[in-house]
Amino acid sequence: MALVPGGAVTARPAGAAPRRAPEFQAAYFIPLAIFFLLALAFPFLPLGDRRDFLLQIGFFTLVASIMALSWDILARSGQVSLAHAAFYGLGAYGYALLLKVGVPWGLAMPLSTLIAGLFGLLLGAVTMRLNGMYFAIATLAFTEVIRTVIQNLPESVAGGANGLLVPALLGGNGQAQYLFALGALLLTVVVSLAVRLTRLHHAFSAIRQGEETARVLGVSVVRYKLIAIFISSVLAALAGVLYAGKTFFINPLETFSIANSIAPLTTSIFGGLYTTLGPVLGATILRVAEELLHSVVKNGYLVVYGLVLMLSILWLPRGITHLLRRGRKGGDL
Amino acid sequence: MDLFLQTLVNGLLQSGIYALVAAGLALAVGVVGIVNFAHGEFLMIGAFMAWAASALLGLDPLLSLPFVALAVFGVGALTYRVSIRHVLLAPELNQMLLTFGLSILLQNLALMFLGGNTRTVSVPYQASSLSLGELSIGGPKAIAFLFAAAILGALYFVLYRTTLGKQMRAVAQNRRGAQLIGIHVDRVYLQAFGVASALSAVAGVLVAVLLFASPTVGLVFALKAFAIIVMAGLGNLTGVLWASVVLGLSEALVQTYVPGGGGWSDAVFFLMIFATLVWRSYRGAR
Amino acid sequence: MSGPSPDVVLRAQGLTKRFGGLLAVQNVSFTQYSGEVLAVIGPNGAGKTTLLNLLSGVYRPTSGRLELLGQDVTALSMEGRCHLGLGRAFQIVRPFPEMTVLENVTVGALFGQAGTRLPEARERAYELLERTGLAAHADKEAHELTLLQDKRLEVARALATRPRVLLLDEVMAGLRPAEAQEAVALVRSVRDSGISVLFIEHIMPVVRDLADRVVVMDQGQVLAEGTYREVTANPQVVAAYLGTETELQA
Amino acid sequence: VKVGVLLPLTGANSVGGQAARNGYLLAQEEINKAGGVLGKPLELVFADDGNAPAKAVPEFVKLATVEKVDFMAGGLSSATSIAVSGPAKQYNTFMNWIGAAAIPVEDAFADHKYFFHYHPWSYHNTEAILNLFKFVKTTQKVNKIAIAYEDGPFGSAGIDAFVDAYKKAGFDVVLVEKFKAGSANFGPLVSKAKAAKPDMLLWIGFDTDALPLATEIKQQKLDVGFVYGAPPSWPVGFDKNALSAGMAGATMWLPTTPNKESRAFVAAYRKKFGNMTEEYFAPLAYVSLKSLAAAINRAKTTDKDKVAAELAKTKMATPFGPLTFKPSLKTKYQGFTGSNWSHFQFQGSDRYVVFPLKTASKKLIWNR
Amino acid sequence: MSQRIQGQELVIGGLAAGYGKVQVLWDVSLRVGPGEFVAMIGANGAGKTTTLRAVSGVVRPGAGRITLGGRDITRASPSEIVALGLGHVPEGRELFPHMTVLENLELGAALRPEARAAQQSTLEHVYSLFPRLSERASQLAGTLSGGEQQMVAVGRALMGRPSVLVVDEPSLGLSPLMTQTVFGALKAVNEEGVSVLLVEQNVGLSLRLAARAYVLENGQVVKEGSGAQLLADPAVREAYLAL
Ligand SMILES: Nc1ncnc2c1ncn2[C@@H]1O[C@H](COP(=O)(O)OP(=O)(O)OP(=O)(O)O)[C@@H](O)[C@H]1O
Ligand SMILES: Nc1ncnc2c1ncn2[C@@H]1O[C@H](COP(=O)(O)OP(=O)(O)OP(=O)(O)O)[C@@H](O)[C@H]1O
Ligand SMILES: CC(C)C[C@H](N)C(=O)O
Ligand SMILES: [Mg+2]
Ligand SMILES: [Mg+2]
Repeated sequence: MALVPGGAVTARPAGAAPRRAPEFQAAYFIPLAIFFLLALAFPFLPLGDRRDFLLQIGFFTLVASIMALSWDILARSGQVSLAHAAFYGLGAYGYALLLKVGVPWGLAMPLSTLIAGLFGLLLGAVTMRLNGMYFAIATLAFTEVIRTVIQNLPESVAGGANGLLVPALLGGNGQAQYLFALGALLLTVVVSLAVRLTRLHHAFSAIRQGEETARVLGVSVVRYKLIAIFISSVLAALAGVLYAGKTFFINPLETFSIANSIAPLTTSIFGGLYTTLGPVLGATILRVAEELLHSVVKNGYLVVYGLVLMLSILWLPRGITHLLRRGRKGGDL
Repeated sequence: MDLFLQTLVNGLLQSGIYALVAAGLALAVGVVGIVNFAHGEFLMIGAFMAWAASALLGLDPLLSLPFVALAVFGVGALTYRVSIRHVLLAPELNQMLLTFGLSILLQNLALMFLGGNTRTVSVPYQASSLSLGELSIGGPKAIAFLFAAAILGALYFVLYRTTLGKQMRAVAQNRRGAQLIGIHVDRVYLQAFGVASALSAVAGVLVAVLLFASPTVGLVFALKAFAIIVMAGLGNLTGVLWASVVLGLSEALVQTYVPGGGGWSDAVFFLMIFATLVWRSYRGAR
Repeated sequence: MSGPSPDVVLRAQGLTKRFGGLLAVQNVSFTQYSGEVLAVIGPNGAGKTTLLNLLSGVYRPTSGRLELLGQDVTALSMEGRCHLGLGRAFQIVRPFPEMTVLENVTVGALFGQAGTRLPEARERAYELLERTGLAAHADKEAHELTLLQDKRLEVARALATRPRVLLLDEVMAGLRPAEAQEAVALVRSVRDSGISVLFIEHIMPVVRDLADRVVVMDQGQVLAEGTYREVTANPQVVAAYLGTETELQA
Repeated sequence: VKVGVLLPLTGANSVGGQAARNGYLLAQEEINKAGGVLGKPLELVFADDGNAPAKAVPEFVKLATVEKVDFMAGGLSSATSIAVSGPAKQYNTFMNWIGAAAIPVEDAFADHKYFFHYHPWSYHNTEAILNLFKFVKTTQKVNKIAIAYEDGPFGSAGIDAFVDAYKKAGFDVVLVEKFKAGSANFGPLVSKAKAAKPDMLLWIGFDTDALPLATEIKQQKLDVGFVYGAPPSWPVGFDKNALSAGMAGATMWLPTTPNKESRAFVAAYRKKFGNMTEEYFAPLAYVSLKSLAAAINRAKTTDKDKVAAELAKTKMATPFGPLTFKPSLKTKYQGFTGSNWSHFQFQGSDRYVVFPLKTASKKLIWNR
Repeated sequence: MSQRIQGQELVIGGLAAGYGKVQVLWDVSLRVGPGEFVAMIGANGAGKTTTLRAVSGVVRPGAGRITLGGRDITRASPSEIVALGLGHVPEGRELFPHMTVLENLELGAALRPEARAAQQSTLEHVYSLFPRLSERASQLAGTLSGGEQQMVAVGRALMGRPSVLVVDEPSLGLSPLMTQTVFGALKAVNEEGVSVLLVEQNVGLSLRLAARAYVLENGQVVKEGSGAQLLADPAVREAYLAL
């Protein structure tokens, strides 16, 4: 074996054919493809009386999926964020304020997500050296500070505690809104897959599983952490924009609520961490479960919901998607 | 001058509540390493028990305190047995989801059976205070402060000076190592979690006296308590008191001296925490 | 790469590291030449690992200066040193536990040198697994490995970064003699490919077989320096480190 | 005939929401006993908005499109009310609304053809409270007032206009200060108030704030003639707590309200639920559904325009006094206004109406 | 360590064990007589560590029987087994990283009343074996050098005053001099009456030290004999001693 580690690649011995990269096994794409086909077909099904309502639920489910997936992308780099409510809120507020000063919505949308992205970069740069719980609490604090600032600015600036009215997205057409959100989720999924299939995946995973070791192996931790938080905050802001355009109305308490930070976290864990399918599936299942419970149990449905969360983590500690990937390792999408 | 001194007193008294709520959490999360999102709900249970004892049996909450603590120790132990135990080895995130589910469950159970109403306890000493000239030191809050200091001191003593406490720390730092030297790991976890729950109930009893009992009373403080123990540094018990005092004082100063300061108190609270964490991360750099 | 003396790959001048009241490394200077295999030995707690941490940038020195391949790297980050050509395997193994073995090594190949593409890196990682005898475990998740396999993984991953200088911290501890011999052969082949190796080891036969030169540390300082023969004959070294019954090590 | 009812049955404001629910149920029972509407039983479909806009919107849409309710009732917080203004316009929903006082809600529904608002708007509230304070000002010959309000939408909505009104009325507003609802941290606020030496203190917050604030006032011996609170509801059993003594507040109704309709309502409520509520949202809901049912019966159809026309003509005796609809500043159909508020004070271990004088059952106690 | 310790007998019969679905031990039988010094050697991954873990109760045996001083401990919990007199120097040290050296050592004695009674004298004994530890008594164990940590691991097990001591690769990461010290300490402990089961990759040294030894391969005992016999065995020399 006279391989020259620094030199050219020599021919590989017979019998050790390079195995296909796990990423490109079609099996991983199938569930995602099925999900999108079903989601796309959904508004065209004969939904009958419940159509508007179901489209609403569908819309918020898509928003929840985007949030969860965006959170997961950041989590892959080891940063457990509680700042997602802030990104979400910054997206929503940025959008509403830009519209208010007359920016057309097609421009306001990308602009507001970019603004949130800049905040994300700023936050990421400052919290670079924080890990685990310390990072989580720092990002929580960031959210609270941003919320309080918006709430206490003069009402003429950002509506103060009362909030802002937002013109309806796409003229309030439920089906168009749904499809638009589906497009946004598709974009998010594509970004997530791109992260998974490129060097970003290796960088993020290495940082998550051993930051110092990653550095010694040449991973530019600063750069990749910032990339992660930028991508994540932009996508979370996109979810916020959709939310604002759908509810007509945003206020600081609601939009920056800690619940908006915790939901993507629990959803991703429930669905399956560090995957693309997991957060999407998790959001879908949890939202649907919540609605069903709500209509079946009525009073106290949240008791059951809490129980479901507890049981899920006891029985499926690695999330729903783990059911789909029994026996496979490493190549999870 | 009077206003300034009173402001300092106000800040100190408020910090007592913070420290009290954070104490149990500091044990569970900081020392034993169980991330418990349902801490506030144990507090809520304690508050309701104190309220019930007072409203139904006419028992002074401070007298019911030992019973409430004991009962909630039981609730904590049971919770550990049926749920926490199974995620001890799992990543922290799994513990978060589990205890988050638990918190939703408990909160809504309370809502279902007790309703969303705010309930208050009446005790004769509720508005008692010590007056030093123009200064006034609120009685129940001072009691809470003393409790917090005493609990943290006792926790420190137990964890660093007694065998049981050392076992708790050992179990948290290396489970297998602890097993190998004969520590009954499961029992130690159960005791630690039970004690942490009981401490949250102690806080709950005092909160019922000071404020109110309601299904969401835990939310008010649990989040801040989490932030405090992290600011103190996980596992640092004396830091909990300091962090609480610093935060309580800064809130009070801002509320008093900044126009519209009441609206900014949360911002100050969390800004201090943010700055401390960030600053520490850079100072600690090698 | 054409510093003042191109033959020198590593030059430490007066490196010092203080932990509170403890001087773990104290005024250590040494030079490593290109293609050389340098051993660092010394009693437990002498400061060897700390020295390696200074070399790889895990710690900043309290004082002193470090040159890597002709460049002053005293203030350079870990990843910067890696990109310059410094590789390292840790004493206390640190695999990325949830990645497969192959992915672990791919990380090194991908980021060790700028501009490496993913398929290329994977390819290279696989070769290194074969070279280090881990190919059969390529798809295992790293936490499933035994301690020994973990150590191999450490080496494979460090090699994947295409280092010009490789730092190894007790990678042979715990090996059976036959396995240690394989490892020695591996290090030799690494050396033969033009990589300078600096290693820490307590297994004296390995030091004897591999080291061109030995630096002996004690209490944070350099106690002796020379060939294996020279240092093992040094009575100070015997007293501080080897003890009398060296033959027991056979 | 289906009526959708959107209320906060969980979360903040659920106290009022639950009370309103009972009010609706009671009204429904009575309506159906009396033959229902258009000869058929009236159906109610409840939905929980969780006091959150993001929950309220889908629930509203569900009621409107799935349940296909003919009329929408309920509403409590302003935030959720604004949020549902979007779908309400989209589906042109008939809104029989009992909640929301904030001005932005009025703006949001300004051009809605079928928006019937029973609850007074916040400027009505301002005017009502101001009247009491003017009365105190003249009787006690004091004019320094401190105002504290919670920093959320409830306390902050229209606070500037509120303060201005006091200034215009000749009050010396010595302190205007925000506080964080539920924080229980009133030490600094009271110290600050003490330094400002007001004669009266007015706070706008939630039930959770009542006791901590009262405690702090007592402890720091804040020397004010009386303290007035404007929370949406009061803590259970607060009247039995000695610290409540002297605190005043507003309500549209109390179980002790002496008029005939109120007594009848109390009797019916007690019979149906076995207990009594002090929340005015119970009779408010009751009244609103009764008036709606009557209007439908008069219109003899569920056609929105016709029902609206009939409802607009409502003249009905209620526990709050007579109900008629008049235009408000922006909307077309406003039910109750400032004159429907009365002010009570905790005295002994109960609360008694002290103002307006013609309905007062006790005299206002001035604590100086 | 003042008074003699009554070493106990450790017997393992037909032991099978593994991790999850992976079976590691198939049929391990061995015996350590009271006060005897027995070594176990074997390739990496042969199952030596797993065997010791089964003895401690950390790994649950699938089949077989383990007795300590005649009492069946096959299904006993680790804490019960420690109470019966077992001490374990684990592979990987398993220290409490955020506790001081002294706290680590003290905890070694904390769970056995008889050890707690003798804590001070045992501590002095450990310090005399490893003077470095007394210098570093208040340093956090996690910041110690690799070798120093190994000393703590050995010291902690000794603090429990075990009657049976199982030791997993104690020389790992130790300097030659320190290796001699540790082995000397094990010898001394054994001479005081403690039964010792030693797993060690430094086969020459351990076979010289042990009265008897077992060779483990692929989860099975394939050879046993006196230390001298095995040292002379060509197959053993070939596999474990060459270099
Ligand atoms: N972070 C730290 N804080 C305090 N002391 C430390 C720290 N790291 C190392 N030390 C001390 O510095 C000394 C040198 O440690 P180092 O790990 O470099 O030794 P070593 O030569 O590698 O020993 P070994 O051969 O046992 O691995 C030791 O006494 C150790 O306890
Ligand atoms: N925690 C674990 N989970 C799964 N497999 C394990 C675990 N620990 C060990 N194994 C497997 O069990 C087998 C035996 O391991 P063991 O550690 O008992 O061997 P050993 O003889 O002590 O080896 P070494 O000399 O390397 O310490 C190995 O193949 C290993 O991969
Ligand atoms: C009294 C209630 C109608 C007030 C309501 N919570 C609002 O926000 O306007
Ligand atoms: Mg070392
Ligand atoms: Mg082993």
